[in-house]
Amino acid sequence: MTAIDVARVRKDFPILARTVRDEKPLVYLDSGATSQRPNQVLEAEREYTEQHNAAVHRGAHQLAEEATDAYEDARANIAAFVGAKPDEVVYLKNATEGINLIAYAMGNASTSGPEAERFALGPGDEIVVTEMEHHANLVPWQQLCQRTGATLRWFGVTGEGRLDLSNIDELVTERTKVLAFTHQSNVLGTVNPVQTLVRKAHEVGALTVLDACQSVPHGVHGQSGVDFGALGVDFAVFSGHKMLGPSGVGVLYGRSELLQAMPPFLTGGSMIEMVRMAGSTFAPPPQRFEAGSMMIAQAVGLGAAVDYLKLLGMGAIAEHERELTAALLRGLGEIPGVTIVGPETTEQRGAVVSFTVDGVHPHDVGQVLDSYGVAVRVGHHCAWPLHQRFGIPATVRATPYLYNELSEVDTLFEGVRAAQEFFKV
Amino acid sequence: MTAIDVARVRKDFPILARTVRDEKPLVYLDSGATSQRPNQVLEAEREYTEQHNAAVHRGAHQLAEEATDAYEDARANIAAFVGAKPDEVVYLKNATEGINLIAYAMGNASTSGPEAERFALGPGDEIVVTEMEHHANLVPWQQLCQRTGATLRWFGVTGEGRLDLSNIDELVTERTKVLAFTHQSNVLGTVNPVQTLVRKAHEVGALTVLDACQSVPHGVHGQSGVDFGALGVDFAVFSGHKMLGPSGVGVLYGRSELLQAMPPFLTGGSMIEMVRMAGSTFAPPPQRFEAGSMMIAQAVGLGAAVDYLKLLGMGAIAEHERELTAALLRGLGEIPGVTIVGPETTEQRGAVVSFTVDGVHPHDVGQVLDSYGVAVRVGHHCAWPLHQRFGIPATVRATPYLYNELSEVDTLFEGVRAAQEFFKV
Amino acid sequence: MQLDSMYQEIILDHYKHPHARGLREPFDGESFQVNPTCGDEITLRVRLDGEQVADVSYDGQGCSISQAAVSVLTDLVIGRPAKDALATMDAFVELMQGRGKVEPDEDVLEDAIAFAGVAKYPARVKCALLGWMAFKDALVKANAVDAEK
Amino acid sequence: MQLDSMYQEIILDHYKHPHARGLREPFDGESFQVNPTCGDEITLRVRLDGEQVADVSYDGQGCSISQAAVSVLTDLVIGRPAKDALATMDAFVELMQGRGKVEPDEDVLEDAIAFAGVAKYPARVKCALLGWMAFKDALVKANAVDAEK
Ligand SMILES: Cc1ncc(COP(=O)(O)O)c(C=O)c1O
Ligand SMILES: Cc1ncc(COP(=O)(O)O)c(C=O)c1O
Repeated sequence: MTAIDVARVRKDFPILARTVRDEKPLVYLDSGATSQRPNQVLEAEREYTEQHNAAVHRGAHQLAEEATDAYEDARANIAAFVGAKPDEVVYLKNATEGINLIAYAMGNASTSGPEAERFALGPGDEIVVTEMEHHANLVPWQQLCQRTGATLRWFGVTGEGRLDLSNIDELVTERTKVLAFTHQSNVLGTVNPVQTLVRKAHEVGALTVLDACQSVPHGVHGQSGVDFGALGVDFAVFSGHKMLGPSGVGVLYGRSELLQAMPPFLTGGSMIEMVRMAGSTFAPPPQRFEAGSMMIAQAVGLGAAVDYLKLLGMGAIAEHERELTAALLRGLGEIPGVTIVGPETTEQRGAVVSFTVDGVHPHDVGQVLDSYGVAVRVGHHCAWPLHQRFGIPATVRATPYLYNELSEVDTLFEGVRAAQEFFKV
Repeated sequence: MTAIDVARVRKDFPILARTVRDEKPLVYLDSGATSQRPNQVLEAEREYTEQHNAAVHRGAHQLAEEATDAYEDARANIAAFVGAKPDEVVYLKNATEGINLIAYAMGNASTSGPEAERFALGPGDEIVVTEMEHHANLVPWQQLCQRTGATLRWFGVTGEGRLDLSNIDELVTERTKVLAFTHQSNVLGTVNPVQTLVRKAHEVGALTVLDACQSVPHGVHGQSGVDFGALGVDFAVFSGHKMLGPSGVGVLYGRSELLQAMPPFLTGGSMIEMVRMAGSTFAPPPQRFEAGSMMIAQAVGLGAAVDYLKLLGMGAIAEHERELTAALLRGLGEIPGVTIVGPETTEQRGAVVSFTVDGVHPHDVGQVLDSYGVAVRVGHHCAWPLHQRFGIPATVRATPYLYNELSEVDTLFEGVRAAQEFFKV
Repeated sequence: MQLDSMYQEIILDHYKHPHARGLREPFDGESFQVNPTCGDEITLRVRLDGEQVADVSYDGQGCSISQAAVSVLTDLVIGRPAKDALATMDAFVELMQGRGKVEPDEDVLEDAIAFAGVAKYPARVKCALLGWMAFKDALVKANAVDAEK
Repeated sequence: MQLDSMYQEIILDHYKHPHARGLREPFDGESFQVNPTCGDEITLRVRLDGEQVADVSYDGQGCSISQAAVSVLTDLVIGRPAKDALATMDAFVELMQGRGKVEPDEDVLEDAIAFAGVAKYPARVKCALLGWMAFKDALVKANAVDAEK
């Protein structure tokens, strides 16, 4: 049996007691888009706001001290959770901002003095991504290429939904400045071979950027949680709202030595060392990358989310998700006309199951599921090129999480069958 | 008497019932840094999170619909509050991001095709700011100049703390591409002559950027609230956390026609029109400027904050603040050795009162005040060049808001006198 | 059951048996539209005969709502003056954005009144409007109407 | 009263009557440090005599804590081997970052134990350390110690 007491866990999430559409119990299978938040997270935010709220790193009064402590304690907690040092963790509004931060900082490097030059790029330089990236880890690099004249290249995806590494030696070369890839695909569920890619990147002196949005919240089966230090990546990003935390907070991880040398991105208050009308100098990281008043309550909430995840245990969460994934793959596989897009076993694969139903458009499947109380996502899930690779405009995506019961996936199956009946296929 | 029932208002703010340092009642006079939040805002966030939380503009299920409605209804509400149309309002993490957005989008304009060219700038072009700007409205422009070769120029400040407009015709010329200035100084309290500056900018074809962080939350005395449409500015920014809203949410206002033409800044999910590996096109505003999962709960909270402000009435708030400011100016003026930095009357001036105490460093004044339960800010308040202009490293700053009692400023005076005694000056 | 209020028989009929489908030549204006959230797309062509919409032809992929809507569109506009077609579009847009609170006028909208139920599902409104957006844009490209109107 | 725990008499004495203040020549290393939150700044010079810190001279502006701390610093390091001075600095940094929970060693820190109360106010810790940061940096510039140490 699963190591998680799901019935008890569900009591912590008020929204899961809700009904939708004609009093149907909510079956929330859209945690890959955004997770729900437990009372513990809401309480931490509220307690902060009602008792300690103040500007951080600025005031000398008691509230300011308390607020600063809450903000920095959360940082230390989050950092430890992902195998990082506190000053390697930068708060962001979301993971998307983190990729943009790296891309813009690299763009700024060419006008930021000699120390920053190692980040600069221009014509002849290459950035390598993959065909399975979320738009967040693709469009910022396209734009950086457009601004600098560098060239974008990418790994293809196999029919099974794995990264096609066959041409890795042609793709990742001395010209490669950045290798950016997702830890786990938000459509296929595929877990990518981080070690292989990091080794290759470091061979050619390229920086690695890991999109950890779909791995940090879930852990990776067989490992307990994601450890950036151990993975050896240079940068990584993830979002709080996908891991039980509040909306409006994300994290950039960067190896100390790199953050030290990297020019700033957003500029303004709190990230400076000295400001004169004629020019400014900047604070050390992580402050250098945190311009303006930050999402303090949300950072505190994310710290509480990390506590919650740690209490359940990332190993137990990954195992629970593996069971749910296995049930999804099995159950959907048994419905004639359903095609799973992505690996069909739980091997190196997380709890993201996308599929199509012959003769019924994903939007219509989603609508029928909605009428059964089942919340899934339909569309290209911000991975449009990947869908093009498979020659389809859209998929239906079920993404269970630690609070989902095995019985809930049965409701999904029921809904899919009902859609087939309704549309007479 | 004041039009605000302060005793009743205070009941809505749990933190104001707190004590600090040896059971002293909290006297919170640091709202210029960040305001406190009423229960109504906390409740709105909580209700959203416990009942409707989902990804917006993406899902087809009921929660996603409800979340999208909550998010967009808040936008419409906030827009109306500042005299804007909903699609002229872009959500941000803070005001600082908003200035950076404009600066980076202008930087991107030179590689974004013909429609964007009007925003592009380079050597020979000029950006004009003022010496009283917050770092948020200064450093991003310094950096844009560094990246593009444009030149930064600035208005000086008079001894009384007003903008020195004597050389406006030399400063704002055909070379000026942007005129960026604060509506109300966060140190001096000075309210700047928006009309004069906007007229001049438009004469020469420059874009105007208004830093409204210290005006939108308070209104401007004699006017009811801030109306960007009526002011005729091209862009404006403000932050939720300074106007009773949650941390982690801010707003960029941009005239429709400009946002339509402006290239994107942050890129990723939800801001695209079409994505291919080879390149992408972008959604219309405001979506074009909202990349990734946004701070939904905080946007909803900000909507509730706007409701709260509207209920009290911006006219009443401005009048209450004027009384508090008058009391501060009078009371501090009566203490020998205290020098007010900024205008000494409430004429064209808001509720920000900064001062120095002869012989006692602002940090030490702040510490003594803290021991009286009085929370003020000490330092340069992210307006370092302004402090240099006055030849001082730092000031003590008291910033009352709608929940402050007149009696609270007396505690401040008591604390200032105690500091003088303690340091024997 | 709620589903039936969205998926009226008329909609399912048009979806299964779309009218006027396929891209035809000659044409005066063509538009390609895409729904950025779900990837649905449509290419739609308009052929004019003076003020009249002589033909509307289209191809694309999409859900039942978007496919049925464009099929109904062809019924409503082919053989009608462009000006009238746009007036019909206005009525349809009003219905779709009405959150289920706008009473449709069957004289104007004919089969399209079946979409009244869709208006209650904001996420699907874009689907129903995709073809109409393409139609209007194609008219603009054919110089039959002003972009601003 | 709480204030007294931060502002010990010793601190106020050093603040009112700072030791070794002023910038003197010659010197082997100079450092300029600034506290970005409050704008306080210090310029500090070190003159060496072999391994010994022969003189420390300084100028700047700052609050009572930062001014008193650098005054105490000069008492603690002038005439001592640079190595010992840095060991004293380590003890002082440990005390200041200890949140009031580190027991100061009077034999090492002498007058500087008066700052134990400041350690309870995290916002003021930077003030107390500003002079020491400048001292260490000046030693580095004078090539007396490694930057990494
Ligand atoms: C005048 C002014 N501009 C800009 C800002 C920056 O706002 P934020 O820190 O919320 O980005 C502030 C507040 O810190 C301010 O007072
Ligand atoms: C793999 C992946 N990368 C990036 C993102 C973007 O995260 P956010 O929208 O929180 O910035 C997401 C989620 O939307 C994702 O699943």
